[in-house]
Amino acid sequence: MRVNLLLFAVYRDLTGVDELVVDLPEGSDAADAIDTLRSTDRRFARIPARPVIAVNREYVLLDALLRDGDELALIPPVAGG
Amino acid sequence: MRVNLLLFAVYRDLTGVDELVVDLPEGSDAADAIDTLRSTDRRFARIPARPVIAVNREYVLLDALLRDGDELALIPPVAGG
Amino acid sequence: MSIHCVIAAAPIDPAGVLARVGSPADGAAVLFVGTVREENDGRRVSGMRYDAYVDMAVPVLLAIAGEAAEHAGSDRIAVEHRVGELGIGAVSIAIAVSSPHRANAFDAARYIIEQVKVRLPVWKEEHYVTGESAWLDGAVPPVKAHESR
Amino acid sequence: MSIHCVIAAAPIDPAGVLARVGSPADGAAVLFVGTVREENDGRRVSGMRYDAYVDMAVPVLLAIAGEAAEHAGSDRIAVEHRVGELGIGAVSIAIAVSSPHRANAFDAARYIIEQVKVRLPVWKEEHYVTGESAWLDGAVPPVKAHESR
Repeated sequence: MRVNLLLFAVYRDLTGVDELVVDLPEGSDAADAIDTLRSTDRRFARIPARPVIAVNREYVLLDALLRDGDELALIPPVAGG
Repeated sequence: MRVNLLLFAVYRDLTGVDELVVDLPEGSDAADAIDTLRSTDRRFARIPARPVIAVNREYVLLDALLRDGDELALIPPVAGG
Repeated sequence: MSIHCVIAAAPIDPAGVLARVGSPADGAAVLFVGTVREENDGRRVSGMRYDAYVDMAVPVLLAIAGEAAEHAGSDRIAVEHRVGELGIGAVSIAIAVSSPHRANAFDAARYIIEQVKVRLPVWKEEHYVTGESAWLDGAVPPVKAHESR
Repeated sequence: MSIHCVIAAAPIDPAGVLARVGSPADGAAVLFVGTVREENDGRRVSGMRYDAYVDMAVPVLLAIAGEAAEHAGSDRIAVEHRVGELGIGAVSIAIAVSSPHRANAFDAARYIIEQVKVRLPVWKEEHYVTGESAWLDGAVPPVKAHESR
């Protein structure tokens, strides 16, 4: 399955990437997606191993199961207001 | 000495008077002025014996000594805002 | 910038009150707006008359704003309080405070309205749709002994 | 009336946000305005870039406003949060709440800004007069286990 991965702010600056598609085996959870991402490239290893994430625009824990077409966003510490 | 007495809101409605001059002996305090006022007329007896007062636009206690020309205001419970 | 306090016979413009505060040093501004409600204590209200001891209300408002400024560490404070006849929805008071930090701006605005309720020599006569009117029960202003002369 | 939440690329007009709330049932409105400060942590700031995950920020803002409405017993709530490049003094957020009673309006406005600080997927890159820039340290949004799928 394919998951759409979004990177913001400091994660985008660290990697130089704001969006990419990751191929994952069926049954993967968000933690698997991040492990896969971090192992693909030295740049992506700069992302924390356990970042806050959102799947389809909702904050979820890293054990959230992913489905084909999901949007997985890596959320650096936020600073609204 | 003469003191200028001001009445507001419900005190004005109770007495039909918003301002009057009271003649007092030297050395009178605010309590004396109110006693004098309340004894002059049945209408003024409707004012509480110990109202909140201000002398020259500052809240003071009833034992505040008065001087000729002072402005003594009787302040009903307030409702600003 | 400095503290601005007015007892206003004409309608208050809340945006104008807000515009009186703010500074490049400030990260937060809080504006409080009080308006006349159509209902009070279960009775339908048609309007309100605000009576004031204006000559005293101005210095009391300045004193309250000065205390708020000391708490908040900011003198960017503007307060306008209306007097006269007000219809439903009319603005009776607008309080604006700006400050480097939001907690101070919130606390100062809140302090001012709470103190105004109990210290400002202002009285409300509520008009009801029945045609009756009544002075609202008020608060007894605290008088400190050391303020005696 | 209903809850209004916007992530705005264009400048925010605080008076316009305030004008979205209010009702004849309400006696109080609170407007909070956040602005870019000229100084932060002792460094001179020249401006700020607000980055956002806009598609998620809108529903998060609606959720926060909905929680505030429940606390306050009023759905007269408007929130606009700016994104993009902001100069000193520019408005980054405006929050307006009106309610029958002032305590509710204050509490709801305060609730919204505090939650926005820790939950809204927005990031600030501060620009300094030295020409440098840095992402501001942020807060880790709380994630509830039951929100997991």
